[in-house]
Amino acid sequence: MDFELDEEQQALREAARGLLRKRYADFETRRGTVADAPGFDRDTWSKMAEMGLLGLPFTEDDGGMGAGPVEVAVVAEEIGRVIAPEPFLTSVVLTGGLVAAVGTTEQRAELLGGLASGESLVALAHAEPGARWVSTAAGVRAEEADGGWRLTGVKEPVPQGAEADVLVVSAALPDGGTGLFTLAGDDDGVTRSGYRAPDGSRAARITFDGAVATPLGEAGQDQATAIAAAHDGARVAAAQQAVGAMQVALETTAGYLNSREQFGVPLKRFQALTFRAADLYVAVELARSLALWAAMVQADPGTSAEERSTAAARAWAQASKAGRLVGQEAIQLHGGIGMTAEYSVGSYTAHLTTLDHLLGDARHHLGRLAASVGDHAEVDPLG
Amino acid sequence: MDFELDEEQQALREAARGLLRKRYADFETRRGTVADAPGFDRDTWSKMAEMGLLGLPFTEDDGGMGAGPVEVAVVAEEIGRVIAPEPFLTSVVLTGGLVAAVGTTEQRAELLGGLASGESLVALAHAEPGARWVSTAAGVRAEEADGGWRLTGVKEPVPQGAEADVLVVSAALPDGGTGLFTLAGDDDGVTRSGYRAPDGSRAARITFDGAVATPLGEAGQDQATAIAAAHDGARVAAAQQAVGAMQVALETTAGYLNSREQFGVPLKRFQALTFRAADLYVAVELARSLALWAAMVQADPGTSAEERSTAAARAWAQASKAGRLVGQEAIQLHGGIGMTAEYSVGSYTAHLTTLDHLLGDARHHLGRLAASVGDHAEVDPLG
Amino acid sequence: MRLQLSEEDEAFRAELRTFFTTEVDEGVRATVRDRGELTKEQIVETHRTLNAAGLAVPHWPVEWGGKDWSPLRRHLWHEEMQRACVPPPLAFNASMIGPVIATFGSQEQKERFLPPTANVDIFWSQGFSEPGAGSDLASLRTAAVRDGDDWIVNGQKTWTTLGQWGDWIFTLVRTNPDVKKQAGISMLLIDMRSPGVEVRPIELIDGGHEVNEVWFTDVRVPGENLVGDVDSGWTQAKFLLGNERVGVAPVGATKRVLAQAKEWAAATRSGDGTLLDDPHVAVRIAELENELMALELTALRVVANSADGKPHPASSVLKLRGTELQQAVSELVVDVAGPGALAFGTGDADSDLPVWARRSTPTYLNLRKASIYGGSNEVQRQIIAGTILGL
Amino acid sequence: MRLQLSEEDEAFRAELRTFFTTEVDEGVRATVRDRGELTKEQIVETHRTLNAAGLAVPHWPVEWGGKDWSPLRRHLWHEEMQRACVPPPLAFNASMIGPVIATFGSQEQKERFLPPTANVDIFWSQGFSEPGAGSDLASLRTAAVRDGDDWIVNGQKTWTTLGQWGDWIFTLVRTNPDVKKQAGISMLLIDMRSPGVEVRPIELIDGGHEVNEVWFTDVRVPGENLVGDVDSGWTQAKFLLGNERVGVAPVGATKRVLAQAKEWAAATRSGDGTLLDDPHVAVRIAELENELMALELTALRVVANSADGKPHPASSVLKLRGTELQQAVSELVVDVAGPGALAFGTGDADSDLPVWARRSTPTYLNLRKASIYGGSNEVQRQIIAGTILGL
Repeated sequence: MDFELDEEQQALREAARGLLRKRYADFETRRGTVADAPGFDRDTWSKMAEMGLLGLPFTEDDGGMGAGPVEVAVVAEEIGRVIAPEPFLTSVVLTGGLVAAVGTTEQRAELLGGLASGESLVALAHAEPGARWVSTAAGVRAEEADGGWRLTGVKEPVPQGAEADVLVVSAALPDGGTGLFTLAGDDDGVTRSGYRAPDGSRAARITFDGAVATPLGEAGQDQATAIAAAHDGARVAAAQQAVGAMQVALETTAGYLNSREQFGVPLKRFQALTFRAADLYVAVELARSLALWAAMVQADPGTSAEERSTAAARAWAQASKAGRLVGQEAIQLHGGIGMTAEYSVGSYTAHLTTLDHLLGDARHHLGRLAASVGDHAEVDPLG
Repeated sequence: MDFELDEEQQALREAARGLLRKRYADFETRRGTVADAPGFDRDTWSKMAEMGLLGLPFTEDDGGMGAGPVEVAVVAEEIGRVIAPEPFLTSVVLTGGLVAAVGTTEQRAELLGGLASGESLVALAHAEPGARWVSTAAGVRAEEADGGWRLTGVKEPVPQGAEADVLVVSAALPDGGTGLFTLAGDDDGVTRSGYRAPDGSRAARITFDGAVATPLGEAGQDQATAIAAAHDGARVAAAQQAVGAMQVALETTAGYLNSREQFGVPLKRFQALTFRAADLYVAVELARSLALWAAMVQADPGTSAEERSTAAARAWAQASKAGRLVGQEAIQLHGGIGMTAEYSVGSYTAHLTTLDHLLGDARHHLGRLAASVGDHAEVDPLG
Repeated sequence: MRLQLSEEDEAFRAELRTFFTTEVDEGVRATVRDRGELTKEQIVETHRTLNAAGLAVPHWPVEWGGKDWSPLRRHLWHEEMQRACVPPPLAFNASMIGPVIATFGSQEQKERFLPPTANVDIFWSQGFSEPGAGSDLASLRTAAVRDGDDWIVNGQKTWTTLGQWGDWIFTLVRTNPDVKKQAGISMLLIDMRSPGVEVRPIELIDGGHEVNEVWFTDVRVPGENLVGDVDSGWTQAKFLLGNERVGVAPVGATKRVLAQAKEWAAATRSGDGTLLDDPHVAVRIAELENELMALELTALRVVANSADGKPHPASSVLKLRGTELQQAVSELVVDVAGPGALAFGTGDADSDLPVWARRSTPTYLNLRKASIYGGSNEVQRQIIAGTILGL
Repeated sequence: MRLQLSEEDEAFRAELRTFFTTEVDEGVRATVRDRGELTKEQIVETHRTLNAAGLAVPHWPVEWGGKDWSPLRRHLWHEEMQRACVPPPLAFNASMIGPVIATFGSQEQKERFLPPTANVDIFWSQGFSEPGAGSDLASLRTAAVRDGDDWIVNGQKTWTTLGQWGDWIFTLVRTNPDVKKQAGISMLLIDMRSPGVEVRPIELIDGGHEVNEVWFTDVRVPGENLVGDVDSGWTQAKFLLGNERVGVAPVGATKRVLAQAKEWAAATRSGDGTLLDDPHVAVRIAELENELMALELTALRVVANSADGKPHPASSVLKLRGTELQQAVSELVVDVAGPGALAFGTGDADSDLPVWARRSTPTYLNLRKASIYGGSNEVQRQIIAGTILGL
């Protein structure tokens, strides 16, 4: 049992932190970046590609760096610290993770290669209006026609959907099950309507009107399990990203309490405020512990698919709950300034809120865990 | 809409307060009183009878005062303020209420007359090991034999069960349904084992071994609805009793913070403590509002049985939740002294905990309310 | 104690209910129902509809349009408005400066200002808060210096809600820097078209523009625009803020949103049924309903007992708990929206997600302000601990 | 980062698990499992069983019976004990005065006291807290005045846990009233059979007698019983209290009780199924399990990073959150017991309710102390805010 990063991982952290801090140390830069589509900085994205971050979890054969969930978590935490709007989580971890899991050799080389080099943005069009964090598709249907496949229906919200070069789309298969398909974002029969998500990142409604698409991996295969696993992988990274954001929101709040006065008294003399800051610290540390552990579970070749899935639910449930608390309290402890778009802390809250609803909130995942609570006596993190 | 007590009700409050304060103003008196069986003061019980409190809700024909739920609530609050151990809630409100609802004219005259005069203590033997606040009986069964009825099985915990002169017992009827029976506490076939409840009041296991009993009201009748209604009536009184206890626990806590020092600073300078006291005040006021309202609903002849039941669940759920918060925080805000039996506040916590599990906790009753949450749009206390 | 409304109050309520649901523009009410943003015109027109029926300023002196209602009737009026999705009369006019002028103003000021204030012929803004002062209002630094009969004002106000639409602004200014901070403050009414007044928008985290900074640079204000005596402004401010707290628990609106949330949950698939069938969602709603009912009854206790003019000690509970529940219900709505809560800034973009889901996150983020503005919940706890518990 | 234990640590854990579940008296373990009260004999005998196997004082210097384990191994030892329902070695001896004497005591004191302390041939009590001082330990007033080579002690201590069984008591006494309060304190070891020592029971709200007042009236204490230098007692106290916080999160025991609570819920009828089928109960348990796991992992992070002797900043979380969760689980158990929680003081009375249900309320009430004693949770928040967040 060891929670320390090795030297390579520490170097990765320093490199990612350096790149992201250089870009976003001035919060006004982030605010400007998310003001207009695509909601992130293409130059920073390219530099992330150069640093190998966009291919981090993929095999070298697929054009990646061959790193694992712990390295992904390291980068995610740095993303969270500056709430960088670059779509590392949704494009690289979630969509890339799914392609790596089910794509053919050629598809992996092409899609992951393009993603890793920063040349091609991929997005997963999976969520459907009215559906709640399920791993199946119903609103978009796939039909075989003329020896190929056509997709019809609506996906929404699709993170970075309007900007993506390549879409990975889940769709109900004619004989049941949920298949995965890929097509270009500007293909015929694809209509995209993009907008701003709460944290300034972008999402979209995408309408498919008989759009021609290529099966990802083996045609006709039910990929619901792979979709669920990819989301669980994203949850572990998201938990670490949330921890990074919470950590800085807490530091910002502590700094504010330390430097400001009210009624002629430094805010840090108001014990009712400092005790709440202490409770935030507790929440962040507990979330951090589960997030680190879940990354280790994902990285350990000896764990089962079910263990990895449960670990993801655990880590994300804790991060979701902590993120809500930290997001709400960080604003309240600041007062009015925390409500403004100009000051950073409210945007951290907005980002934590966005993550929460992207991947299912704490209540959703605790419900998942509750279903199996009778199957074990104690929970032992050491196995 | 009017929340004010009329002059008679105010006089009742003053009288009850005077009597109870005289007895229990010195907390050591209460501590001594609950140290041994029967856990309350027979002399105070007699004085309550003289004042008419023990017959308060019963008709004059039944030997009572003909008052209603609001008057009962007034007395219950005073009981709660000094956490008087006299079994007003369980004997008068709960057991007496049930007898008043289903007893024959003769039974009402006898049982309620004896209760009102203080000569005869009645107890309701309804709870059964393993059952959770249900209105039916299963563990004690009634059988007809020799033109009479015999009871067999175990009731536990029975409040004041070992001390009661008369027991009202619920039992499964041969043809289904739950009947009510009455017999003397020292009848043949009745074995009682009494002990102390958390607040110093008394409870008991009662074993019935073919004990001869008389049907309360019409023989063979399913009385589950009446049992539920009597418990709901007790919940409304208990809510007000809890409010009285919470109010004094809060005042005691505020007084402690006001008078003590730590690290050379008055405790009331620690904002983290005073803000928590403020939150307790909020909780108590909200619980008080619902408790008063529920008493009015019970007292209003225009309300339906279902409305009265829902009102009881609402009032008690709120009081239960508030009682837990106030009980826990009152000790914590005191520190070590709050843990001792010699100092009052911890006994208030013990009493609130006892009430909570006597009548079903907040979670139980919120579950009840949740089942019908889709049946209405808004909840309107004004009807 | 009596549960029911009197017959007269019952009839009063029914009359209001009819008025609000038939006489107020349906488009305005639909916007409120969908949690949309009202335009200036919608706010003004609704206010004028109410004023024409004598329902905009019932709590003012009868002489200036008031109704001399019992506190209970004022409560019913306020609740029924919220229930019917009617935006309440513009607070800056009806609840804030109007009563101040009616109480502290000169006869000239009353005649000049009260009728256009009642009818929003003047759209008032509030100029109290300043940057860095937070809840410590009295530390304000915007200064007014005498120049003949006039005052020259310099300084900066902030958190001026809807200041972009304001015609006039009522301000607290420092007229005497040499005395205890509360003692050197005056209240000035300033025409926002005066030279030297500049309104700058503040973008909030919900992406909206509802608050502003207001800058004063050598703004000349006639002496006749001072309300009450020089250096007596703190008295007017306390009066105004005291009024602000009455009816500050938005119980009616929160109840309405909670009822809507049930409809939305019932229309959302989850597992084999709807989200309303999910026991966790149902209990969460049941608990919120109970808390709201307890708060509403507490509000009724407060109004029932404030007939003699003294505020009931429990009134401080209303702002604190009212905003907590308002926020809790907004959080519930985001959770009901689920993934749909990501559709935040859809604006004119096409979306298949319902409007309420798209408005859920902006509303949730916007309502974080509820526990900060108008006396933060920390200030409310301080009041309860200090005034009621003696701590 | 590495998830698994090393093979050596895995073997170490397995060995301990076997020892605790086979070598410790089953009656003692059953009492702990049923949440009953241990007798003095049970505590002493278990401690001696552990000491005989070298498992009572592993964290002492090797010279005095210590094992030089890694922090991780000490953690595993502590968790496995709790998991197996083995009462840990008597804290007053093993965690408190033993390490103090080993660090600050003279060679004579070490030889005289450490072996009987390790084996509970001396049953130690703690004499730190005083009435009215609360968390402000340094304001203590019990005075020791020199009389030749001896000290004459007068004053009163309180909250002395298990003082009724104590042979000796380690005390903090004021030896210099004329300096800053922390600077005038010394640590004295006092034989409780000395004339003038009186132990008076304090009844707690759970009905039990586990704490005491200890009165000192002209108690004569030989000068050789002073630990360290005169007036250096605050140093020893801080050292002792710092040790107290290590391993203070009773994660293992709380996990065990939670696992038991599931069994009890599964054995309780509710509606058509058992209480464990109730979705609200299941989610509450799932949430507690997750919180406990997060805490356990945090404890592991702390031990993993304290190898160099420096305490990890997150260690202050352990006491705070550990006691909160301990209390939350005890509350869950009372709720599972439901009406059965009324059977409180059954003692020898007949009862058809299971023992765990009858013990549920006393345990719940007793554990209110967990967030008060040993550095209240308010003190812990103060430490986090001050030391970690710089507030």
